[in-house]
Amino acid sequence: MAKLIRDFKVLNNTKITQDYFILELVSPEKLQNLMPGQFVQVRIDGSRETFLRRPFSVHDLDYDKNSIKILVQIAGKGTEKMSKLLPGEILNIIYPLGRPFSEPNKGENILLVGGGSGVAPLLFLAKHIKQLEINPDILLGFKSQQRIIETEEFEKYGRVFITTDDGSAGREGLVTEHPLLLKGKYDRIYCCGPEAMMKAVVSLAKSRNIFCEVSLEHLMACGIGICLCCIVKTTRGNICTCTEGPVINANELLW
Amino acid sequence: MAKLIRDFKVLNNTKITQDYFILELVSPEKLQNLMPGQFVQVRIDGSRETFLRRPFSVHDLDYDKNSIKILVQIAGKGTEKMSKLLPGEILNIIYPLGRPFSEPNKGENILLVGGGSGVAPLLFLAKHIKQLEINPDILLGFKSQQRIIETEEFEKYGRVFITTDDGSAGREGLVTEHPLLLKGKYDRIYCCGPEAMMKAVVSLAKSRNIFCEVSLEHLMACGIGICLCCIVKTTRGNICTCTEGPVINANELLW
Amino acid sequence: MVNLSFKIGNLSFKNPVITASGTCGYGIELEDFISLEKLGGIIVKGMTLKPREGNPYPRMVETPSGMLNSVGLQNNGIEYFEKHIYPRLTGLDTNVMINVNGSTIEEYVELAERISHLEKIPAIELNISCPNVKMGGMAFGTNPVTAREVIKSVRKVYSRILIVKLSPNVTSIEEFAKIAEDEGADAISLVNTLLGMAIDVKKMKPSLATITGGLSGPAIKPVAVRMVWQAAKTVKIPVIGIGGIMNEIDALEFIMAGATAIQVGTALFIDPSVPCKIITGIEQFLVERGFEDYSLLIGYINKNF
Amino acid sequence: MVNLSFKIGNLSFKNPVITASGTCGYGIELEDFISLEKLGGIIVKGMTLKPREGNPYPRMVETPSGMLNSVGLQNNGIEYFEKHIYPRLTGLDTNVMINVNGSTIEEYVELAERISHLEKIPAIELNISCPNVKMGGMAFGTNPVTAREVIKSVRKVYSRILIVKLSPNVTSIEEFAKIAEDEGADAISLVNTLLGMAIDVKKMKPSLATITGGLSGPAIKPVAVRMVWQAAKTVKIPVIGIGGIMNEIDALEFIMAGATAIQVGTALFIDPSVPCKIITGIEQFLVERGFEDYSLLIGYINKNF
Ligand SMILES: Cc1cc2nc3c(=O)[nH]c(=O)nc-3n(C[C@H](O)[C@H](O)[C@H](O)COP(=O)(O)OP(=O)(O)OC[C@H]3O[C@@H](n4cnc5c(N)ncnc54)[C@H](O)[C@@H]3O)c2cc1C
Ligand SMILES: Cc1cc2nc3c(=O)[nH]c(=O)nc-3n(C[C@H](O)[C@H](O)[C@H](O)COP(=O)(O)OP(=O)(O)OC[C@H]3O[C@@H](n4cnc5c(N)ncnc54)[C@H](O)[C@@H]3O)c2cc1C
Ligand SMILES: Cc1cc2nc3c(=O)[nH]c(=O)nc-3n(C[C@H](O)[C@H](O)[C@H](O)COP(=O)(O)O)c2cc1C
Ligand SMILES: Cc1cc2nc3c(=O)[nH]c(=O)nc-3n(C[C@H](O)[C@H](O)[C@H](O)COP(=O)(O)O)c2cc1C
Ligand code: FES
Ligand code: FES
Repeated sequence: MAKLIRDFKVLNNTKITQDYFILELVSPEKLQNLMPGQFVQVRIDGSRETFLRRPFSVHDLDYDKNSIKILVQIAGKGTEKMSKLLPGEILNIIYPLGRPFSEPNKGENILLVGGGSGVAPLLFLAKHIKQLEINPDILLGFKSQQRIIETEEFEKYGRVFITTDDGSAGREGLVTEHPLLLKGKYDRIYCCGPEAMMKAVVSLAKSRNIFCEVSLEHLMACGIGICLCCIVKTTRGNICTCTEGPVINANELLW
Repeated sequence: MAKLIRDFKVLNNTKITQDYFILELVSPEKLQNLMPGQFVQVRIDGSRETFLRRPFSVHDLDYDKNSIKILVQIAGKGTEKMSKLLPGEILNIIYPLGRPFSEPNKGENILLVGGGSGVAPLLFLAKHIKQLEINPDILLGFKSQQRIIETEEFEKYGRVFITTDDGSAGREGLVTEHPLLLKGKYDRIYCCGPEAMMKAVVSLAKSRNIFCEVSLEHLMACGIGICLCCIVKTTRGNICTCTEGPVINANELLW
Repeated sequence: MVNLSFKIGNLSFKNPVITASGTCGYGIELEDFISLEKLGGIIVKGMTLKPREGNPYPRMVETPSGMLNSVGLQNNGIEYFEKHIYPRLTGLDTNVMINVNGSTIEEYVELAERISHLEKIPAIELNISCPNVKMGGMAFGTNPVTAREVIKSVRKVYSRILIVKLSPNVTSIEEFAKIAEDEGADAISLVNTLLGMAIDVKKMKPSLATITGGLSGPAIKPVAVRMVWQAAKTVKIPVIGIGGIMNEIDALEFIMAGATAIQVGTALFIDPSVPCKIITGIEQFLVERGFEDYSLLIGYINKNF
Repeated sequence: MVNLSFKIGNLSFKNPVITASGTCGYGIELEDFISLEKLGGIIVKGMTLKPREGNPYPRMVETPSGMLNSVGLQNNGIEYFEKHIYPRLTGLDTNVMINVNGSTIEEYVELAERISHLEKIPAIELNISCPNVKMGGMAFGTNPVTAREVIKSVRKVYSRILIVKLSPNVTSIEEFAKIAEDEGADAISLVNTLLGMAIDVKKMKPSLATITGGLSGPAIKPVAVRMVWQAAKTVKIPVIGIGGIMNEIDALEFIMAGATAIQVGTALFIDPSVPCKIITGIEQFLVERGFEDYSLLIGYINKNF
């Protein structure tokens, strides 16, 4: 799929918690095909603190409206600015980028595991899996009840299980302590979240011999394979997470 | 007068021509006293192209509303951004800065000469002079009829004479070819505009032995006398136009 | 139509806009965004004899109007290039050049020699200025003795167009420009990145795994323009200007300072289509100002002040 | 309460935040915005024996995340300072220091000697790094022989605190740091501005009357942090970090790299009250992270990696 640079228009900017918002962005033309796990590179103009583009996973999309949604956590200067975008404003985007999650086979048991802004790519993935007539289990970890995001959306596509660090909602503890992960019978686990969480999930999956893919959020300068800054060490050597990821098979990682 | 750094609020942003707009800015507290010829240093946040503040003359003010007006010509990146400011937005300002025009004496004949964005400080000056019960003559030069700005405002305070380069309004030619300047009997001339124009006015005033002050628009980094970048060579040596100007007596200039 | 073409030695370039090494991959990666044949040239990523893994992650951090990188010449080596990449580039109607690196003089020489057999590679850029490798690179390029030695040795085995890429991390850029000219370089290109560093204060540790890295982007432009100006006044061979070029105005700044051509680096990360915009922009400027040949602008400020 | 005080030799500073020479006038100009006594110190603008007119206008141009200046040490000379400024500063409870400049070694020495008689000036900063003067300045500071000579000569006549301000326009900052230490400097400060240049493309001429100027501001921070890190690993005397510090995070970056104190320069043009914000910000960081003394952070990344 050819990569495009396009001026998308902000359709709406929805605050969901103190830290998170969702931008719906409309393509100036027919939206290119996008797969779950792929991302876009957003240009945040005009600041010395946001010189480079910023990568965001596709959270959802609508081919009829030619729009994509990105779920953004306010992490610094760039995301702070994006949080203030108004409907009608322009956001320049390069897309589609990266390799998507691999397709599950019909009839497989699927578990999605997410935490923090890592839930972003999983909604699109859950929706996609549902279209394959699979009801995935979705395990989401948050700090506390106030930090819970998007679970209602996820419920459309599968059974949702929650953990919170403080037990204020769902099960107390980390996702990696959840029985689903420890004992659940799954053919595939797809995971995105903080690196520590992904490492724990990968090690569990490996030990239980379950196919597992994680989506890495490595620092990126270009997003299109020309800077070699976003590498991760794998069994195949250093690979660029922007072109050969962000989705990587657990068995390839040297974690 | 102590210099202050304050967050002013945009009250309104009025486009007057393709290139010019007027910002009315409200002080968060009682507005400090300001005199005609003084200026403010505006901080345009968040861009690598607009790292330093930008200086603008006070165009008008209202002590009741605690507001000032600046008349801005779109000259580059910073002014371009300022042109997009919306009511309610914040603009950080350092003020009051610089030395004002000297006070005329009662009963004197006064001529104001302006061109381009140089008309900005002259409106406040005209208003001030009118309060001294003097009706100044006001000679304003523009490129063409379409470029004429603010003359109706000026008419409140004195007799307005216009020149345009192409003769599409007022008298054809440069202000420095106008009979008012060549033959008019004045005790004082106050001038602000493009450097070439000011040089011509200064040389006329000197040859006719008329008291004359010009307001210089030199490049400034700080605006408060700490960088020594804004100098002009005078009979007193190099002086900072931000602290000992921007208004300079014609006799001091080595033009 | 205005003329944008120029020559280094006997090698013609259709215009003065070249993509910089390490910022355009093998060129192929840009094909979605621009037609490579529109470019004056492409300098593919820093190459070594043997494959190199480069430095550990993290390798980049954003800085005010710029970025630091510590990629460290990750590449698959010359053999991989010959087999898999070269065949895809040979049909291109533009100058594909290779950025040549080594840890020892022998490695530089061996690689240059080998490349001299690749018919469709008309030029190499000798990188004696990489700040991200322990051996070779900047260590060669900031010492006049070793700089001279490596250029001399490569010149002996490489008879096509030799461009020497200089490091800005030196007291006198003139000295190194002169050495390159003396040793028979056909052109010099500058600047490579400035050695810099950043600390993640919140995490209280260096932002890069290697602690220091190379600074690129608009932040370094004033230093790069100055060095190009100094170098161009010192040598008679063409100077290729590099450093923070984001648009045609920046490109023209280098040209007016004395650059015969320019390279676009970090800007590609933000807008991979920018080289074509720069070409069009230069063209427009020439038309507006009534210049028929961009070469009239080379070193313009020296001629007129 | 956390401790922010430190010493250079026997001279105490209440905190590590100092205003940089040439960017804070005589200090007095900042009084509307901050109480000078809150500062660790003030380094008044570059001084010479005789009054200097400096360079012609234009003297500055904005660049990406920075600016170029070519002020060229405009100042009224030591006599004016003694008569008109010194009396206004003597009552201040902070360290007022003078940035010392000369076109010849004799001038440096004579000025330093004369300042040694000003009781309330406890330290001088020897500027061998000004890029904007034809004689002296950077010419001294980028040549190891003359650098050594001028420091040695001044040290002989000046027994109070001697800070040597280094130029970043050198191949090896370590070399110059070592020279300063060897010749008895009590501290070094770095960096002065990077030599840079800009062209006004629309006007097709140099932006500065002197063509080249000194680059300052956030753009140079990564280079400055790297040099401070290198210098601090090389010498035992305190290092004062300078270059693009806009806020407390930037200040802490220098401190973690090895700076004992920092100077705020160009940031003052944008926010003259920023030094006090930096002091408060450092304090808050220490409290949040549970450090009782900021000196625990000096060179933190070296201790922990
Ligand atoms: C493939 C990919 C997909 C991503 N998807 C999402 C998503 O859907 N939603 C979301 O909220 N976040 C996502 N991220 C992370 C997001 O890109 C960063 O949070 C964002 O770039 C921070 O920008 P900032 O200017 O606000 O932060 P900065 O002020 O630049 O830095 C704040 C923090 O963010 C980290 N960061 C900065 N730049 C990047 C970068 N280019 N890549 C990764 N981390 C960075 C920094 O290390 C720092 O810790 C994704 C990252 C990648 C690589
Ligand atoms: C005391 C003083 C009062 C002024 N009053 C007014 C006013 O009332 N209305 C008005 O429209 N303009 C005024 N100016 C000029 C105004 O400051 C500049 O037009 C403005 O700074 C340009 O900013 P920019 O970012 O849009 O332009 P840039 O993109 O930075 O540059 C565009 C052009 O503006 C010039 N310029 C840039 N910065 C400055 C600066 N700091 N000072 C002067 N010129 C600069 C540049 O040389 C260039 O030619 C005044 C200038 C001074 C010194
Ligand atoms: C990520 C990255 C990798 C680079 N790799 C190389 C390289 O392999 N060889 C080389 O000579 N220069 C390399 N450079 C330097 C660039 O070619 C260029 O000289 C420098 O970045 C300055 O130009 P810019 O500011 O336009 O990027 C690299 C720069 C970056 C940012
Ligand atoms: C306008 C200006 C004038 C300066 N004058 C001097 C000077 O007289 N002596 C000196 O040692 N450094 C001088 N400097 C350098 C600063 O003290 C400082 O080293 C440099 O600007 C880098 O710090 P910054 O990025 O915080 O400004 C000057 C800098 C500027 C911007
Ligand atoms: S981000 Fe540049 S190669 Fe991946
Ligand atoms: S603008 Fe800095 S001294 Fe006038």
